[in-house]
Amino acid sequence: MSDATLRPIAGINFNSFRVRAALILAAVLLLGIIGIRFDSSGTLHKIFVDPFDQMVSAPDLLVQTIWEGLVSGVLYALIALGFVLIFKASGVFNFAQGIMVVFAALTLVGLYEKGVPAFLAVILTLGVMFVLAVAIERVVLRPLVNQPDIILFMATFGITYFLIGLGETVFGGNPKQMITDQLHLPRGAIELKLFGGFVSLQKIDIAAAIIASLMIAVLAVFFQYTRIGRALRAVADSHKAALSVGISLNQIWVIVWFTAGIVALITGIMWGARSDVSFALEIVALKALPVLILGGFTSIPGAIIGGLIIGIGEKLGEFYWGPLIGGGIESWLAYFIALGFLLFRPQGLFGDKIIERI
Amino acid sequence: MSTLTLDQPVASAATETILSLNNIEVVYDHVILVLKGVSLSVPRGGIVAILGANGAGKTTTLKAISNLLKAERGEVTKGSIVFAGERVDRMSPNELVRRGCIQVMEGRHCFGHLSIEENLLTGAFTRRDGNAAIKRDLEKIYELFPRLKQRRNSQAGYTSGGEQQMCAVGRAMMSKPKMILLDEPSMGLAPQIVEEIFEIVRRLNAEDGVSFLVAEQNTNMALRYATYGYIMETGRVVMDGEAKALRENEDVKEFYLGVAEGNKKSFREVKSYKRRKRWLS
Amino acid sequence: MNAAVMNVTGEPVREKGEVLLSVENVSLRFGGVKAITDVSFDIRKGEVRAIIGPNGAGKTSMLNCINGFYQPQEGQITFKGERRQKMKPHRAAAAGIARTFQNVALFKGMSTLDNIMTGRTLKMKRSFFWQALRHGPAMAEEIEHRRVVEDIIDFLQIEHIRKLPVGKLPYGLQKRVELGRALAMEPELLLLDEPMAGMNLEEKEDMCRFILDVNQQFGTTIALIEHDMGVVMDLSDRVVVLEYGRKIADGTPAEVKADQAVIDAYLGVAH
Amino acid sequence: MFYREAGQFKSTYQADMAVFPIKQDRIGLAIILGIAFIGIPLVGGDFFISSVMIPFLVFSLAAIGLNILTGYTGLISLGTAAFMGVGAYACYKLTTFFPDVNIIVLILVSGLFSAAIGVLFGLPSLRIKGFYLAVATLAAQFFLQWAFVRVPWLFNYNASGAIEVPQRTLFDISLTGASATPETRYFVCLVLVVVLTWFASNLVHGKIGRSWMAVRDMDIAAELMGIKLLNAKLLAFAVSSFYAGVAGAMMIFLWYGGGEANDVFTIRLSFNILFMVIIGGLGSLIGSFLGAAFIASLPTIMKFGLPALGVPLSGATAEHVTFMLVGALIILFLIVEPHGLARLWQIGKQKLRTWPFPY
Amino acid sequence: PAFAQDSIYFSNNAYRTGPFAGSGIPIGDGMRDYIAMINERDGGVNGVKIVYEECETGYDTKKSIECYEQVKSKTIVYSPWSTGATLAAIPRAHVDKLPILSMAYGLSASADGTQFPWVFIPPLTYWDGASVMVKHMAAELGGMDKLKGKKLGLIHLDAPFGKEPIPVLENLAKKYGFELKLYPVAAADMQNQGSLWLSIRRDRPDYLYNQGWGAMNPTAVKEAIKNNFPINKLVGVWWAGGDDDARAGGAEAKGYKSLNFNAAGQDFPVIQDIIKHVVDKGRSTTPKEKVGENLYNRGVYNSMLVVEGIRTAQKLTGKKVITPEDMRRGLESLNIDEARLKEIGMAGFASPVKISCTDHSGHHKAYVAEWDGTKWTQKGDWIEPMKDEVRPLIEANAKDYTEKAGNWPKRTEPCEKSS
Ligand SMILES: Nc1ncnc2c1ncn2[C@@H]1O[C@H](COP(=O)(O)OP(=O)(O)OP(=O)(O)O)[C@@H](O)[C@H]1O
Ligand SMILES: Nc1ncnc2c1ncn2[C@@H]1O[C@H](COP(=O)(O)OP(=O)(O)OP(=O)(O)O)[C@@H](O)[C@H]1O
Ligand SMILES: [Mg+2]
Ligand SMILES: [Mg+2]
Repeated sequence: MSDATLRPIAGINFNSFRVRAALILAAVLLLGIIGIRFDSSGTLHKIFVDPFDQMVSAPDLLVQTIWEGLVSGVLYALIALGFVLIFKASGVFNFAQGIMVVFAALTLVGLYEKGVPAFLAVILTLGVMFVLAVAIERVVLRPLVNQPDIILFMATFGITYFLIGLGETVFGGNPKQMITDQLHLPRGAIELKLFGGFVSLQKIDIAAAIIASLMIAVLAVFFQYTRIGRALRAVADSHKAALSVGISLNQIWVIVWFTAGIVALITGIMWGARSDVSFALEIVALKALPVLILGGFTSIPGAIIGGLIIGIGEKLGEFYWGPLIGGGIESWLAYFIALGFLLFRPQGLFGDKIIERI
Repeated sequence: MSTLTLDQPVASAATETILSLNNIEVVYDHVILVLKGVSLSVPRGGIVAILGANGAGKTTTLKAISNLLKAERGEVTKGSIVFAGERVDRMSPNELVRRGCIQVMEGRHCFGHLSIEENLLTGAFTRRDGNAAIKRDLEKIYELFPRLKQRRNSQAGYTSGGEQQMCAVGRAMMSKPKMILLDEPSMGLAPQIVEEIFEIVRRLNAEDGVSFLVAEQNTNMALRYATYGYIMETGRVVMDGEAKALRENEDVKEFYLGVAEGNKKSFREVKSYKRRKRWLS
Repeated sequence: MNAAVMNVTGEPVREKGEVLLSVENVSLRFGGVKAITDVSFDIRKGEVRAIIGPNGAGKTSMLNCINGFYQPQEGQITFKGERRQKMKPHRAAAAGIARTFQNVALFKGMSTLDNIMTGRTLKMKRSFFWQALRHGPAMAEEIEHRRVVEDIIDFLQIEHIRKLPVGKLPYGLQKRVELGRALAMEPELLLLDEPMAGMNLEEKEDMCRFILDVNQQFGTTIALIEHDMGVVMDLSDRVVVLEYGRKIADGTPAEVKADQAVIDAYLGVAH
Repeated sequence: MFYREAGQFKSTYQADMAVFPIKQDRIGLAIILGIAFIGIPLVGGDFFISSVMIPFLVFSLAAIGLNILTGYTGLISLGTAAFMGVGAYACYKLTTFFPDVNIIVLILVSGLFSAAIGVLFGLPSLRIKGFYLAVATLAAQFFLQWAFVRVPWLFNYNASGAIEVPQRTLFDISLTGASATPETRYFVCLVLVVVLTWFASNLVHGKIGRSWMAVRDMDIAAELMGIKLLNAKLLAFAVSSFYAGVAGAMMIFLWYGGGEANDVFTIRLSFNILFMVIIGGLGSLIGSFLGAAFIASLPTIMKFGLPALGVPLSGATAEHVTFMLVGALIILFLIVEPHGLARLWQIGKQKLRTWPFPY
Repeated sequence: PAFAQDSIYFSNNAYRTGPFAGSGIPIGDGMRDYIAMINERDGGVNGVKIVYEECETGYDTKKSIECYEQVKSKTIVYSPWSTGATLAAIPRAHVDKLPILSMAYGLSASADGTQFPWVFIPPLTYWDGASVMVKHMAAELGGMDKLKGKKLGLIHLDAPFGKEPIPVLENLAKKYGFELKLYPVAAADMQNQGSLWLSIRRDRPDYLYNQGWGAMNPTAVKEAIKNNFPINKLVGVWWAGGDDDARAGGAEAKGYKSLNFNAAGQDFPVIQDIIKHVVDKGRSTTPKEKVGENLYNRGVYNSMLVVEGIRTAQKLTGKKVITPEDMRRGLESLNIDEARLKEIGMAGFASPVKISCTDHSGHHKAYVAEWDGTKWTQKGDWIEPMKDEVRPLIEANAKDYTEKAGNWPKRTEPCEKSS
């Protein structure tokens, strides 16, 4: 083990992890560039030159890739937002968020299929989500107050299983179509002729981006500046202390889980409009994890920025570099991107600093 | 320290009690019996101290009152708790706070990620008397604890132990309670702050009529400010009496006040550190 | 500098050895908060050195600097003649610095015995292989260290809680277990952060006795933070007083007690 | 009444440090081992052994592995399945490279490969903590799962992408391959699990286990005690992944008997093993077994047991109901005892000890 | 339940739950309803009732292994219904001597009856499918020689199932001079194919072959539309031909194609019989209007193979209640010609099927189905797979498989004289 300390030169502290990492990165880049000079068609060329060539030569594709990344980023962010809400307000890492998205969407579509008019179905679904929030608070959270995070995390797995079983029993397992038109959500695409190619922007995606941004702004303000918002953050810090100052955990939890339910429904509608509604979506929810982690568990703006970084990063990575190693790297790239950021900021980009005091 | 509480006429037995515990039993984890029939009462406007060694069950008693036990897998299996004329042992903690009984927990428990000011404001969560009043009380707290004012925007998690303790006490005061359960308020505080905190206790008691139940190790302080005291040992109350009487009691003097045979002894001179006399066991 | 001064009571100052640890011009900042500003003092072999000061004065931070948990921006700390600005905590432990914590930092899920046994970690050398077998040399080693630990348990009189998980012990006992854990490291310098907070008189007396015994029997040097003036005055050989991160006094208990700056900043009234 | 340690005095530290210091516990253990080695092969049918017992053993081992990491060291991992996969693929490659080496040896050696990969993905754990660390393990999960499909070398360029389990014998008895009887495969699993559990128990009860738990409970204090965090964490990753790897190899070679291996080591499986550890009890080896029994066997037993008992549930409904029930039971158990089945077991013993008095 | 001596037990792995339930449900219903119809209309096969049970797998390999262990001593044939389940069952079945019927899925190499006497993969394998796709492409382009210089993209699930066609397509690409581009879709990204389709936009392939399953298919159809890929150049394998798959694309999905080996629709006597005897009596879980959808009919087709296998076995052995061994013999001698198809009400529903002792698939014809906006229709003729390309590959692979398995049981079962 070398504990030798390096003397600072010109005010740069070489012992800092960040500085070291930055130096290593710089060295790798430098080596890469030198390498390219000596092999103009080899691997290095493919890694460091080709993709950029492509970007320049087909800018419409670049724009489209970025747009795709942006949209999936927004959708990841929406799922992550549900996580953040609950985490921020109860310290519970709610694994069931992904399933709540599916469940909400299924309920909506299921009700519609049973003949309920679309907008009434939305209201009824909200009702269901409220009942769900109350039930979760009653049955799961209340008895588990003040338990370690991991236990609550685990309990949300229980919720996940239960909801999958319930959802499939009630609505059946086959995928359903989202009732996009009935909800007057825009369909179709705007096609922009650009750089000799085209960029197609789905209207539903644009709507998703707008709705997501609005929702995120509202929630961020709510948390930071209101009495309830402050109480929510207090609960996340310590159940025990929150109880002791008279914050009603029960009420708070119903509020947050219901809010998360609303977010889930909106997310479900947006995702459902892109693909269809089935429990296969559950897997996509896992993509929200790196977003969440990258943004910092407790930060609402973090969710959106994390979403964008991951969304755009993974699309660019997959599109331009993926083919070099056989493609399909999208399935893990997001996690590596998040990991890379975390090495520099262990609490995520916007997360509360991890308090280490003794 | 000229006017001590005990010099004032002690509230007569006729004054109504604000809090009473009748023969309560507490079990943790379904198997660990910790309180074995504790009864005590606090008169309205009184300051009552619970004294006792480590592990005697002081904290448990306070938590039983404030209903925080459930969060630790403990439960009151026997007896009743009456606060302001109402049975409260089945109530949720926040209802109790609403009714005016709040606890300052042992070991601070500030909200680490919230700033000091936000911490104080969460204390006012149950209040409904408007922002102006809350603002006023906030200023009052700052006046009582100037140190907190300096650190008002720091995250509580990063403040020093003593600052956190002040924050916890201040936070409880923000709820405008009728009764405060104080668990070891002096722990980790510098001497003059301890003095100040007890002064504040007295002020609140005298000016606003707040009742106090204080669990305290600093017997000296506690008995100086309290009107009445209970001594607990291994889950039972073994002795109680007017604070003044306790102060005079020879056993209490020796084991809790450290004034054997009339004068204070040096810590260096304590030779035997074997367990000495116990009321029970 | 005060080594030769006579105590006010007339009792001669116990002669202490050479400087074990010296802190020179240490400053520590957290963003805008100046926790420590340009503090220097030293600790001599075998003495009980108290650090006192109002809340938030930087006492705990000072200990954190000494054992490497905080890295001061300026200044040097010399321990046993080895000078360094930065040190990793586990290196400090290996060099012979042990400590207890203001907010008890025990390993909550482990029993008292296991907690104290962790103090022996550095001294246990058997390889992974033997550990996996837990027979032969590994067992012998385990037993050897268990003996030492049992002695400590006896010494601190915590036999009855030997097998209990520490998380649910009353606060006072936790502090004692923590002391045991630090002692198990057989440190040369023991840092105690408010070891007597939350104890009643009787327990304080016990704790004082333990500290004095450790100091006298094993010759362990002790740095002590404590708010109970009685304890500080009776136990310590020399006292440093901090306020707002600065040193405002340094001397024998009697000198410090009489110091007007100290009275103003900390004691409030002369005790 | 019958369960008392009264009168059982330990005269040596060695006796006091035994894992089962109480006589009744030792007798209980002997009985359980007796049932496992003799009773079950005699009484259990093929279906019971191959679809209940073998999976139970495999999952128990994986759960022990994860428990070492999560329960003892406090590092959450969502990548157990991937590390199991490393073990399985490593074992497959080893059988092709060393066809003559005994399969049991190869299964154990493949754990080492898994350990190495585990260490690699454990590196970030020094800087990243808590749920944040989950992302590192998720990276492992998805990356490795990708590699299992994309690196054809791993499955010997088979067109089907599947692992085929060759037949391997010991003393002319087939241990693997389709002709190995469920009983033999069960015995091999049982022996491996018993031995490895014994090792794990030794580790967690000694110095290494203590430093893991110290890191878990209060890493800062642990560091100040002289424990090197990185070493302790990486060791935990290594040991944990070793167990996972062996479990993975066992899973494919002794239970599945080959097939499409990459859809086995999915995130679902990782989660399931995490369930086992938490339901069973974090930081408890016995808990790992109880958790595995609960999570792995309950659905199977419900699915095939209920119809046998005459509860008329058709396939799909039974599946849905199983899902709901498992979910509900997870929550119920957590509420009854957040510290898992192992603690429930302990409290039961405690009550037995003080019986007939309630406290 | 106890089985009467005069019934035959058949257990089918179903997946009415899990991420693939959308496809599993119509298939399961088709299978169940056909058997129910046979029992109802004919009183069973030659008077022997078939006891049909489902074992739910949720498309999960672990559960399907459990199912195998559970039913292996009871069922006359194992119907795995997933490639993973098939692969896991193959070695066991050769020890337990239980025939496996993996209809147009599973291990392509298992078409070699000399190495895999217990596995049946009629009417054709994925490799045949891929060759049909190439022929279809050539036909549209105007001849095999026109393939040169063209680009064929393969979108596939990134799992053994999805990768199956790759070796054959690679061979054919070499032979006919077209370029093969691979577009793998990770199981986790089935509904998230954005960047994949961008690559497709970049590469501009002339045709796309979609070896997809489950939620991957509707997403692919939608993405194709979104990215202006000509939808009539997108051809799915037969498992990508669900009605819901195509419906997801809305009106613009018109022209989407899929290979097929069974007809869709209700205009067949067999389907009418099912409606009459099962659906109308309220014994089906499929609503009447969904009867006849493509995947439903495929379930019917699979059950038909089982029933015809039983019938053949009864004929061969003269027994009424048959054993798995008899079933293997029956399947090995299976010969459903046009006349027989007509008899069972399936004229035009499928092409004739003949299985032999060595050829356990038959490499039968498939056709290209086209989505007309509301239903699947047949487009063009039935196409013969390139058996001479596929067969050598199968035999080589089969050998390879059994060699690697070490100690693979040599085929001892005699071939029927009739076949
Ligand atoms: N959550 C718990 N589970 C089990 N036992 C507990 C729990 N909390 C406290 N105890 C036990 O209850 C007894 C009384 O503890 P309590 O904290 O009430 O004592 P205390 O008088 O406040 O002591 P201290 O002065 O140290 O704060 C102790 O023996 C303790 O071990
Ligand atoms: N990690 C940290 N980040 C930010 N500020 C800190 C940190 N650690 C300490 N401080 C600040 O430094 C100052 C000194 O803190 P320290 O804990 O050393 O005080 P102390 O003298 O031990 O007080 P007490 O007697 O109350 O324990 C405090 O104002 C505290 O808020
Ligand atoms: Mg207490
Ligand atoms: Mg301090």
